[in-house]
Amino acid sequence: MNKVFTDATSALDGLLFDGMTLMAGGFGLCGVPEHLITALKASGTKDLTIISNNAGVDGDGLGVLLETRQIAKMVSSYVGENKLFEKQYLDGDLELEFNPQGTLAERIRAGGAGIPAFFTKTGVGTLVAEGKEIRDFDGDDYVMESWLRADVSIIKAWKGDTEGNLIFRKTARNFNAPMATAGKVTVAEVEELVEPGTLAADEIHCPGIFVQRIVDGGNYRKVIEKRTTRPRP
Amino acid sequence: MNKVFTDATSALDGLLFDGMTLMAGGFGLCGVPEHLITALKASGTKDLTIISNNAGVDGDGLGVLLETRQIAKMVSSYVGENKLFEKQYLDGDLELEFNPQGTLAERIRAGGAGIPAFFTKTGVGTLVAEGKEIRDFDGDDYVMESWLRADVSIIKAWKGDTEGNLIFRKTARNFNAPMATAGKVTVAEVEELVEPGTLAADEIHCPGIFVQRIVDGGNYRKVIEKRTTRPRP
Amino acid sequence: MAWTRDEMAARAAKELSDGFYVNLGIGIPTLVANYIPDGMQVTLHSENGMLGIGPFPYEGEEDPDLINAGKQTVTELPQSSYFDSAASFGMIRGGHINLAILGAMQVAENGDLANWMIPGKLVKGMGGAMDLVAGVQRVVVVMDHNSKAGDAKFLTACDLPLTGTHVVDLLITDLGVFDIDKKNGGVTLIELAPDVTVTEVKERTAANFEVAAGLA
Amino acid sequence: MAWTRDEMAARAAKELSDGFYVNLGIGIPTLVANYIPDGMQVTLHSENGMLGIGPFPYEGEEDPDLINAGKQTVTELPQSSYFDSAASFGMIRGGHINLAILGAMQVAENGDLANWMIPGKLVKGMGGAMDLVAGVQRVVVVMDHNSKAGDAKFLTACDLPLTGTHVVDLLITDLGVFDIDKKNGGVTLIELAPDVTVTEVKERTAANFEVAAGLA
Repeated sequence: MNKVFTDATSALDGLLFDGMTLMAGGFGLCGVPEHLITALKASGTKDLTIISNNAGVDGDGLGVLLETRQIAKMVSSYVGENKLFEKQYLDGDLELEFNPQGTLAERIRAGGAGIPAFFTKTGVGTLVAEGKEIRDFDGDDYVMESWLRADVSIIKAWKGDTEGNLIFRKTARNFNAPMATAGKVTVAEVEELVEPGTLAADEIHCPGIFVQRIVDGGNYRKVIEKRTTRPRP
Repeated sequence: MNKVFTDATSALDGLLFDGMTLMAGGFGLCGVPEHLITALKASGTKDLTIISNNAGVDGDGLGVLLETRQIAKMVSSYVGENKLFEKQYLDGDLELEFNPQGTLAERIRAGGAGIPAFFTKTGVGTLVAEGKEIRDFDGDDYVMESWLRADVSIIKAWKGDTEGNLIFRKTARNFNAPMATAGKVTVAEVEELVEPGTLAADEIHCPGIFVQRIVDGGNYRKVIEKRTTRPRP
Repeated sequence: MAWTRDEMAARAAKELSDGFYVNLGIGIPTLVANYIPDGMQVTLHSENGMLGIGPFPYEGEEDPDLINAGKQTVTELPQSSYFDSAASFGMIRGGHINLAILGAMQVAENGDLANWMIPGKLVKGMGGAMDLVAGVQRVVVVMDHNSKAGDAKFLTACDLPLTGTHVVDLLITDLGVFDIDKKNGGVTLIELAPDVTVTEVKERTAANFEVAAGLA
Repeated sequence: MAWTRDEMAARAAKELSDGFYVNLGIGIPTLVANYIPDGMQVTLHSENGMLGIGPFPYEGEEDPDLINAGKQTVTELPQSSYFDSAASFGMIRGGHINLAILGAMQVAENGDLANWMIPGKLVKGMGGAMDLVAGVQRVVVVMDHNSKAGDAKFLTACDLPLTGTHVVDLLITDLGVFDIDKKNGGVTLIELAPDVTVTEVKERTAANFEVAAGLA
């Protein structure tokens, strides 16, 4: 059972179709699956529903799929960094479903863990709860939210082994780990692909059971969105 | 803000009261908080409701609290290794609530994550679902289960730092990690207590925010319940 | 001649495929690990929080922090990983485990399974069995065809408290193999142990079943 | 004389206690980190998956894998830990964060908060704000008392779409500090910026409030 693919394009081969639902990991531009996004752009697959916390920036991250108008709908919590997104949305070319960030993360986790619905206090009394069931537990109101699952999840990790076991680095873990569990097929790109046994079993963040395909992404650009520094003393 | 206590007895000081609900980590005798259980026994606190996957064995693990009749109720998934448990249960001295193991784990995780209820397929059509709400999602039936929380969680980790950051070892992680999140107060015992910065930030299994008190347990007995081996070749 | 425990385990091993993630129950199902074909990679899952269960340790190398769901000491493999119990059952409930092989007290022709409780006897608990049968992609049961008292265990309906409803896909007993259509109903006897006849199976079975062409 | 942004941040820092786990929003709340008293340990939480946010890195030491929820490059501290976004919001939703300090567009006297959406303008999204106000133990809002156009932002009821209802415990503006009883209702002005009068505050506020003894 070989999970290893030689490049991002072959790693997506046979998985893509118009109108499909994808999850894409990352927070801002941190930990985005940049090579898989490039391959997705090249594939020309369209009418995509993309579940991702953000929509990239102009010309980077998922932003490149806006340029080619491949995205029909975004399910996100914050899309404030993207002018092209703004234009397509205001022109009515792009559908948008906002989720509170924690509700988004939990819906994805629920999709991976076989939980079709759960109750949360987040969003009660706001637009987010409209049309959804509200229920009282122990004197407080909660709103029922449903799971999210995807045809394919594309994620990015730091190190991975050929069995699909993954380790993330620092805050690049973000949505990548839960999204790995919620794709019918999960494709992971990594900065370093190693043999099984190289990663300590106690340090694995995402067990290989969740990863069907893996590719060594090669050179990473790893763009910084907001470079903030302090003066040296 | 000092989280470090010198011994298990002082780590529980002021937290215990008759009739309280405790979570106790471990699976079988693997990863049980042995020093905290000993201190709990010595405290004499009674009418305890204990949420724990198992009830220990005769004379070990939570079994020692059966000897002193401190337990009024167990919430568990499997209690097959304990004759004293059997006797007290059949005599009507002990209440017992069985949960499927995964439902138990998820209820605990939900308690820690602010989810008062969730739906699962586990147990639909069985005794476990009786009296609970059943709901159809996408053509399948699911049962609604509620969160579990505790006055105090007692857990055991391998290494911990003085900030309460924890690392578990191999299958001793089990229920210890989710239970850490679901106690109003969580007390952790560790085999090795280190300074902050010693544990790599990417390798921490349980962030210190979940741990209010920590103690270096000292000598660990770490009893093996079923020693199985194979002949050397 | 009815199948031995090992022969039943060997038959169950034919349900494995390369790359499968599999959970094996206690008893005969555990023996299935001995019959994984050479060159086929199967990763064994343990409910307490491990993927990639290795063989029992050599004497003196037992690690109290490394046990399987049956509480037996085991070992680690290169591909192994550890996780907590909530994550472990997320894998199960979320349908990520390809196959579970379990024992049973009773199986019904609609796929119902009973394997955790006998009323009037002390109940040890269901452990992870209810989660496994509800969540795993395919459930194979391996059990003796009849009880020690000779009673049928494959029934029109279970009379013991259920572990799950409409969950069993395949039943392997010492007499043969039954395919169960748990969604639409219908049971087919698809294999017989050597020298076992359809007539004998019918006599010892309470469930209704068809017989596959070539067996009758 | 109204408080400056830094004076408001310094006032908000008085809500911190030793050992607190705190989430700071973008804008003035971020400045609160500069006013943590010496010797007091406060651990800062970032929604994207970090506890123990350190200061901005030195130039040339920025790490693209290490950012805060505002997407700014930050650094690690000895007590830092990383986790995924689902776990991060488990902390928030589960009530494990002691204090959140946030900005706002509007606050109402019942504790309602609006800070994510202006109808007719492009909406950027609520990010983690709804989760924070619903889940964190105590919510402190820091905002200018009036809009640039001079309109009141502390109201009897918010007219902008809400981020949460009955969520704000304390409101700090450039004019003073209001204690809000979000459970039972009732607002009390408990502090005034230097040379600001109760009369001035009343003129510039739409919400009803009591005035603490000693201020009137």
